[in-house]
Amino acid sequence: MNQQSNLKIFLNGILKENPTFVLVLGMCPTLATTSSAINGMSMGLATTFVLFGSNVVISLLKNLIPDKVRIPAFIVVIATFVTVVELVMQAYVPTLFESLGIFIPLIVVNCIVLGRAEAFASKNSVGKSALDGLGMGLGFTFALTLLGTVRELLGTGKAFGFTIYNEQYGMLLFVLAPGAFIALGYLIALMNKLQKAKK
Amino acid sequence: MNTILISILILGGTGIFLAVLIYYVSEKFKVIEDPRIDEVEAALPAANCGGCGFPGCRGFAVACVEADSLDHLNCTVGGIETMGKVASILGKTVVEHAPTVAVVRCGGTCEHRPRMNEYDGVKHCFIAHNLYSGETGCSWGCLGFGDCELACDFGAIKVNPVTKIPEVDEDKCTSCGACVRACPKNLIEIRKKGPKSRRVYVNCRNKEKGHISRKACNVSCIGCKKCIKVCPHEAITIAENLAFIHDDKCKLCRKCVEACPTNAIVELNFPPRKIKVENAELQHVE
Amino acid sequence: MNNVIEHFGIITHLNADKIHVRINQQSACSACHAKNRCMASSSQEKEIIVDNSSSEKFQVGDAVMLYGKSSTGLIAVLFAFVIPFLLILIFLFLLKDFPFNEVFTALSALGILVPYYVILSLFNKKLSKKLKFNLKKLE
Amino acid sequence: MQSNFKNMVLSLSLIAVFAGLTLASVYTLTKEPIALSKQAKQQNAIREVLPAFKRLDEAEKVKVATGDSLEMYKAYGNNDTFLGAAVETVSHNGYSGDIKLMVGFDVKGNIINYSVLEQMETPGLGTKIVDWFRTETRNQSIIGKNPVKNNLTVSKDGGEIDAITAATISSRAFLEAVQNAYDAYAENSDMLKRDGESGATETNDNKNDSIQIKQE
Amino acid sequence: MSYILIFISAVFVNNIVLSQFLGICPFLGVSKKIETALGMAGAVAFVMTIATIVTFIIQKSILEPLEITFLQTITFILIIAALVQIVEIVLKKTSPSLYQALGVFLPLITTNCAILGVAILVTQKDMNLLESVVYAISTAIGFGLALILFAGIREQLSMVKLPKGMDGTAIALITAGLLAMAFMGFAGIVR
Amino acid sequence: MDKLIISPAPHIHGGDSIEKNMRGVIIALIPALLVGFYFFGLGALIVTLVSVISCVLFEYLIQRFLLKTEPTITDGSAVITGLLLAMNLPSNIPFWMVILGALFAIGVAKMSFGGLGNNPFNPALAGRVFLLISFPVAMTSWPVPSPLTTSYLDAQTGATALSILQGSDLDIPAITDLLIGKMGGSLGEISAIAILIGFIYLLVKKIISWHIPISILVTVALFTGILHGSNPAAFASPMFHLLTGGLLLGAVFMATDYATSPMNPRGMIIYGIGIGIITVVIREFGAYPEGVSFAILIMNAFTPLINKYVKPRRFSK
Amino acid sequence: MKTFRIGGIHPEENKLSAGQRIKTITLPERVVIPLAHYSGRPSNAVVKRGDQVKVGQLIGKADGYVSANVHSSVSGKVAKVDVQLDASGYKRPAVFIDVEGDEWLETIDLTPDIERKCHFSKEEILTKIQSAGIVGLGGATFPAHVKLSPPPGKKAEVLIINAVECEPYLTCDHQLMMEKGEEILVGVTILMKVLEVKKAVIGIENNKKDAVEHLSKIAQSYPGISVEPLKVRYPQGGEKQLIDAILKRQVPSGKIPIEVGAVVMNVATTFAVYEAVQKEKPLIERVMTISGKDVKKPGNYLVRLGVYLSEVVKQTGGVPKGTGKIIGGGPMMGRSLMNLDVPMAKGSAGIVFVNEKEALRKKDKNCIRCAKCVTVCPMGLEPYLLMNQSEREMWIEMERNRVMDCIECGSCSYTCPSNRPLLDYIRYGKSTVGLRIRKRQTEKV
Ligand SMILES: Cc1cc2nc3c(=O)[nH]c(=O)nc-3n(C[C@H](O)[C@H](O)[C@H](O)COP(=O)(O)O)c2cc1C
Ligand SMILES: Cc1cc2nc3c(=O)[nH]c(=O)nc-3n(C[C@H](O)[C@H](O)[C@H](O)COP(=O)(O)O)c2cc1C
Ligand SMILES: Cc1cc2nc3c(=O)[nH]c(=O)nc-3n(C[C@H](O)[C@H](O)[C@H](O)COP(=O)(O)O)c2cc1C
Ligand SMILES: Cc1cc2nc3c(=O)[nH]c(=O)nc-3n(C[C@H](O)[C@H](O)[C@H](O)CO)c2cc1C
Ligand code: SF4
Ligand code: SF4
Ligand code: SF4
Ligand code: SF4
Ligand code: FES
Repeated sequence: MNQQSNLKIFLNGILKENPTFVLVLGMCPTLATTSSAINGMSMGLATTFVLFGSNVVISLLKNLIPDKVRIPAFIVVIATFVTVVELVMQAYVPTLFESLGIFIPLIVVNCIVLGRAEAFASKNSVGKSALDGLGMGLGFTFALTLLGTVRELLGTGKAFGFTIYNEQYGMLLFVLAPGAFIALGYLIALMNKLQKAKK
Repeated sequence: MNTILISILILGGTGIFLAVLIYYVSEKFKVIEDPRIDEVEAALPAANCGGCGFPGCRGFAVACVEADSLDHLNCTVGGIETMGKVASILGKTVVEHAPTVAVVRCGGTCEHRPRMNEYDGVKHCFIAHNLYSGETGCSWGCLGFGDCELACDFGAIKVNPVTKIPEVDEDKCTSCGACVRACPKNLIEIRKKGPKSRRVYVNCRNKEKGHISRKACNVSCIGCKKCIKVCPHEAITIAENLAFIHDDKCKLCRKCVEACPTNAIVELNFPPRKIKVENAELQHVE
Repeated sequence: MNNVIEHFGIITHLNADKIHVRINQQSACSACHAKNRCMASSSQEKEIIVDNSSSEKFQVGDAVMLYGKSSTGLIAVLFAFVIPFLLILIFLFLLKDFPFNEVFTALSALGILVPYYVILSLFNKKLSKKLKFNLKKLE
Repeated sequence: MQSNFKNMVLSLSLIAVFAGLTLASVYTLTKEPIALSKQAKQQNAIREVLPAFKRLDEAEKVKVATGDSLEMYKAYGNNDTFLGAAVETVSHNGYSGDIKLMVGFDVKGNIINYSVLEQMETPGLGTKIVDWFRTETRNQSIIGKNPVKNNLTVSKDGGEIDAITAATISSRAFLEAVQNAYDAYAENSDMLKRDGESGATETNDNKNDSIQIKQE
Repeated sequence: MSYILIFISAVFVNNIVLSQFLGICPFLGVSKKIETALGMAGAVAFVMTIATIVTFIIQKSILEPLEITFLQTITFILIIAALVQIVEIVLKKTSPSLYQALGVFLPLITTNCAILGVAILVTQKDMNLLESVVYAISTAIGFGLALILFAGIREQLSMVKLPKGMDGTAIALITAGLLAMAFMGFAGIVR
Repeated sequence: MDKLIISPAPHIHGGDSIEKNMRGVIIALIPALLVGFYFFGLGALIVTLVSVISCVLFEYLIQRFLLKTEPTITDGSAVITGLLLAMNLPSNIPFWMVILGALFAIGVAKMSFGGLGNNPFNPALAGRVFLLISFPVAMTSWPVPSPLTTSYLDAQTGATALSILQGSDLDIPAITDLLIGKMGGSLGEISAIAILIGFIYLLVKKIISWHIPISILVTVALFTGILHGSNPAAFASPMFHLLTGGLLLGAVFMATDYATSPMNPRGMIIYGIGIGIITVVIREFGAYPEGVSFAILIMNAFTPLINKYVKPRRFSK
Repeated sequence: MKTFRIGGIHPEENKLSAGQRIKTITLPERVVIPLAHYSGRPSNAVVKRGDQVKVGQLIGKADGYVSANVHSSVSGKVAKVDVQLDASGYKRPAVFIDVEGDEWLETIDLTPDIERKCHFSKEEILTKIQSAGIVGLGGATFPAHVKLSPPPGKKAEVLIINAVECEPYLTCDHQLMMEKGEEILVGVTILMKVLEVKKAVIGIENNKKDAVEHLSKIAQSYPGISVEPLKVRYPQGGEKQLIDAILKRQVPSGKIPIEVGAVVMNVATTFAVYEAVQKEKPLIERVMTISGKDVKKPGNYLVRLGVYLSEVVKQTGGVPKGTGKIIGGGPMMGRSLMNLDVPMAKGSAGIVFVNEKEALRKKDKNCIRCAKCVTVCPMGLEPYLLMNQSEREMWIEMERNRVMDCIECGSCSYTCPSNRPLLDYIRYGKSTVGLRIRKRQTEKV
């Protein structure tokens, strides 16, 4: 990853290396929090914040951390940001916080966050790391929102809470656990196909 | 304020504890190994094809680090470029290995070598070979079911659906030798690529006496020795009714090509010659 | 079934009776296709010491395959993890009816691991006989 | 940076200390809003299930037959007239997880309204408890009903309430929670007390603790 | 809740992978070898138990008394990270041959997500110590069950030609979905 | 003489084919289907037709346009999936739900894996469970049997024998009714006799072996026998369990599906025992009145493991 | 009725030539006698171009113990010793002889009398069998003398005569039993003497009721010999299956029958033993079946070795119209021939003509996992799995799944409703795994 244009870094995360569809990272929150579009989007945004923040801080600190304690140091930074998100959400959007439940603290172990810290932020300048974090985060948000929308639409006939068709036609399965797997499976297959078609 | 102090103390304590722990672990669990192995491995193409004669790229990397010189080591996939990188990591020098390429030595296309029966088993060279000699009268020639194609990780060798003979894509071939091992008829040879990819070779493996092989295929080598006579560089030998051109001696003068009565010797990538038309045709086939 | 596990390794040291083989232990996610992007797929190098008893001649730098029965692996898991955690469980159930402070109970449950591992270390010789690996040179 | 002992300890502990500092500050900053929002949620629920009131008693803990301690909030209007009470109740027999409700009763023990605080029922099925039992169609509403006078069980069990279609379990659990709430209320409300001072009550009788709630 | 119910719930009804969505990465990534899956389950059970006990102690004796529960996430994750290392050291010190055999047999244990998840869930659900431990163990068994079933199906699928584009993660997810659907049949056994 | 054909031995083939086997199953399903048509009338007919047509159509469309492979609808497996899906549905279910179920069965459970033989889970059951979870209301209101009725969506609904287990006070139906099929339920599962006729046909034609169905039925009988013996008030009798719900239909036609069941007799018996136990557990202790579908799907997941560890009887040890 | 316990199929029997008396094929102008047409090392030619030979004269000498002598089947002049393409299209050494008259070696007893008494010692008999070049005529063509000398420490208890002929179409053994019953039983007594066993069982499938009756009648006067009718089931003729059917003993994996105290000999081999010992006649001819649905006169013929199959076919009515495939041997185990220009060999039990309609295989489809192949496999293997593993070159797994036990009976391919080429792939795996095992063994030594 030598000299990449800033725009490219940013777009990279959204499209070419989309964390969900292409890299298949952080599956747990992806599956767990996408029972509706709003939930998915909120989770995505929370992760984006953490990604952005930790990427910036880590790239600032990259020269101060000895190699061997790299990972724990990163974890501390990330966990800090996660806790900040946790507290802020608890204070200002308590209902949302409850519906995302345990998955907010679990952002800590989301492979994307640590993975980007390790693979990108610890090697690049602050600006680039910020862009990368933002891009990856938005890519994740995009994926989660999409998955959430699909599941909500198929499951309850709504999108972002707006009724698209009568709820009685909704396939409950898609709001439940199996539907999460299946919907994501097909989205990934679709992305595979699109990617191949492009090539 | 109290909360802040406690938090700092707790987290700071944990931090120190972790640092000490990790220090201890890294000292205790240290694995003594030449770090250059990793570097070399990173420089290799990671094809794990075995073309170098070692099990996987890692094995090759170890061998490179251990060896006194790189003279007998060559990554066929990466070629001189990769070996140069390896050499610079290790502070050794590389000898340039002449680039090689896979060559299929069978010219028995459908038109030159009619099919005499129809194979109805699994379309797999090895399986057919174990059963019998093949669909044509030549028991030495290509079966055309593409075990070589299957074996090639680089998509460099493909059976031409019309001629039913595999063709090698010189640009893709890394001369890893997988196809050589896969072919039950032993038709494929790793041969010097030659300057500008020019090569002259005997396009046949039939060791039958001339009249028999001629009957089976009209571009077979019949062991008539005419090529030996015309070769000014003594590059050709004949054993068991079959000529072989040694690529270390051949100077690509192409005299043998003209001399061969059955067109069993082919030339590749030479500019077209005006006089002999049949040969030009043959080139298309290849 | 008599299944075999294989692990690729490279010889780093050897003497008359021991061979040191370096292996690369991959994380559970290593089969995942995104492994090089994901932190969880970290790998760790380990050194395995095998008896130099085979008739084959080895050299430093040889690529070798470590063979063991997968039952060996399962036995190892049993001794290293399953038995101690059963111990903890039994211990906790025994302490259940005593009105101890929970934190104290928890600490003592962890404490029971100390004698266990001490005992385990006494059986080292026996175990090492049970948990044997063979080496085979590649090609 | 080099990984020697000093460096490692120093950098990691510094980062940790810094993290501690940040977190503690954020915590102090958000402490108030978090507490407020928690309280607001409860207050909203209470307000939803009770008529406009002037003053609310501090929570009284009441043990019911199921072994749970329910919290009851007595409400008073002008002149400290007793208006009724909101009871935070729970059932452990939901389809998945507990169902927590706030149920409001008037002086006579009639149900004024209810609000679902917490539930993990299946979306589209069990989650219908949120509105089902206050919707005035067929026999499904419990509003205005009195657990003593009305048999508040699902019709399948011989009661007079229609269960949610295909979610009988959730419905049963819901009604059980309502019944619990009523029991707690009945146990501890002077108006409804039927047979004297029996029962294990842990009434918090320190009236001074009552807090004033602003009316909208 | 009785311990048996916790067990059944965690293994079948609320299986950690199939309905709680934790530990999906190793679930999707783990090798096709069934024995390895079995070994993983054992190792995860142990680490999960220990982690739950340790975090339980931390929670009850430090975080709660000092009213700094907001440090839960950060302390738990650090503790868990350290724990895995400590287990390794102990094993290597006490029984080098065991340590070796495990190294060859098992992949590294990095189910952070599930282990942290369980530790946090246990405090959220306000379980007591024994309940927490039973829950941790049952969760690990549920994890192992899902892993082993999945390893078997994957091994079988590796023998067939899947449609293009479906292979890899896509089909793994769909299979997991169908598996999760089948497991919904256990719903309601524990109420 | 033209070119001779060369191939490895054997040079002859027994002439068995996928089509033959599938045709056999379809024939074996006819009695149960006819009973369904008789008791549930027009609704049953509509549901069956819609299900079969959409299964076949989806298979065709997916192969033709998505997978771009040669359609194999003529092999009859999609027809069976359609039939079995329909037979597991109440006859008053709206037809669009049937179409969705067929799409799930064929699209998700079968073709995603590459079609016939590759699928790890039984497609028809996957379709049915999908519908059960997605549309629990429609899937659990059963029409009462009224011979040759022409009502479809507005059929009068009642309880199935099994939902009685779950605690209403209706009378337990007579055994004779259970045998001929005069009871509420899915349109294909009601008549024990009709299903048994199909079973015998399949056995005679050697399309299936006895191992799976018999081991399921014996396990259910034993298990419920023990439960019933220990507490007759809380648990129904074995006879009742054997004859009600989809147990027979599942044991004979769905558990025996080639692709998703173990490949040797010992494995089949283990599989059958597993299905039996899970079925009873779900019926007696779970939230669902019927457990066969789930039990079969769950054991489908165990099938690869069974195949791996339970080997056929080898020639000498 | 007895039969083997695992697997098996019942293909259409099509014994069209049953009951056709054995006719003799007249000698052609030239015969080509292959020097290597049995399992074991090829024999070395002991004649050269221009030599005059008589019928029964040794022309190829066994090269070592596991090898067999080859004798001239005609009298005449050796035209050349050269290579000849065998049925698989590869060259094999052979002796080309121009036929001149039909002059037999004087030592051979050509009278039709049956010699019931055997005066020779065990060793003498073995030498005679060995020098007569007798190999198993049941298909494996393994030198008979090797099989008749059990390895040290092993003792045969029972001799089993394989008269099962479970392959469809083939009737040569059946007809031989009907015409040479007495001789065969004498052959059995000779073999019993060699093996020093008291008991011999002749196993015959019950679709040859006449043979069962015929031999049972004769057997009454031979103590220790019994005839066992067997339920018709392919591959009952496989020796492991036959032993299982008759003795209820299963030969362990990778072991030979003597391990369970049995020796299996084919009826035709037994007859050849009789002729070699009692009549001094080496193995120079055998009975073969010419059959097929479109063959006008399916029949059984006595053919000298080395006669081109094309000659045999010419004399028996020619190649039927519309033939798409010619099988040398039976349709389950035989090999398809590229042409008929191959000489008759010791193992040639028949020629079956298949018409174009039935010659081509049907297109294979996905495995539907119906387990029918598992059910029919007589060795208790899982053919579907072996095929999959072979396709993916998973040799270690294949070895673990005992691919080496496969007897290549073809029941699996025959049965598969998806027409999968199971045996094709299993053979591929078996040969590769076999190579690997051998390599390992040589490495160890
Ligand atoms: C996916 C799924 C989720 C369900 N969730 C609930 C639920 O949240 N609450 C409930 O009472 N029943 C739920 N059920 C239905 C129960 O399993 C049970 O069938 C029902 O409560 C009793 O049936 P009835 O209400 O029609 O009498 C669910 C069913 C399915 C298939
Ligand atoms: C190397 C080798 C050694 C054999 N040794 C004996 C032997 O000592 N005794 C014996 O009865 N058969 C022996 N056999 C013959 C086989 O057991 C068997 O009869 C022969 O391969 C043909 O059997 P089939 O046609 O059923 O495959 C031997 C075969 C081989 C390949
Ligand atoms: C699948 C299979 C079928 C066989 N069928 C027969 C048969 O029908 N008749 C027969 O004599 N030998 C048959 N054999 C060969 C026998 O296994 C065995 O080689 C033979 O009976 C030994 O006698 P021989 O050495 O005299 O030939 C068959 C072998 C196999 C593998
Ligand atoms: C005996 C037998 C039973 C079958 N049972 C089912 C079934 O329960 N569900 C189904 O979708 N297809 C069934 N089929 C059809 C077919 O095997 C099925 O669609 C495959 O699972 C698709 O791969 C059956 C076929 C046979 C021969
Ligand atoms: S053509 Fe042959 S030598 Fe060349 S890359 Fe392919 S397999 Fe290797
Ligand atoms: S070159 Fe060899 S491997 Fe390739 S198709 Fe021809 S015979 Fe097969
Ligand atoms: S050919 Fe081999 S695998 Fe197939 S049935 Fe016969 S013994 Fe079994
Ligand atoms: S018989 Fe054919 S379709 Fe059936 S399991 Fe065997 S290989 Fe598969
Ligand atoms: S294991 Fe849960 S996100 Fe990776």
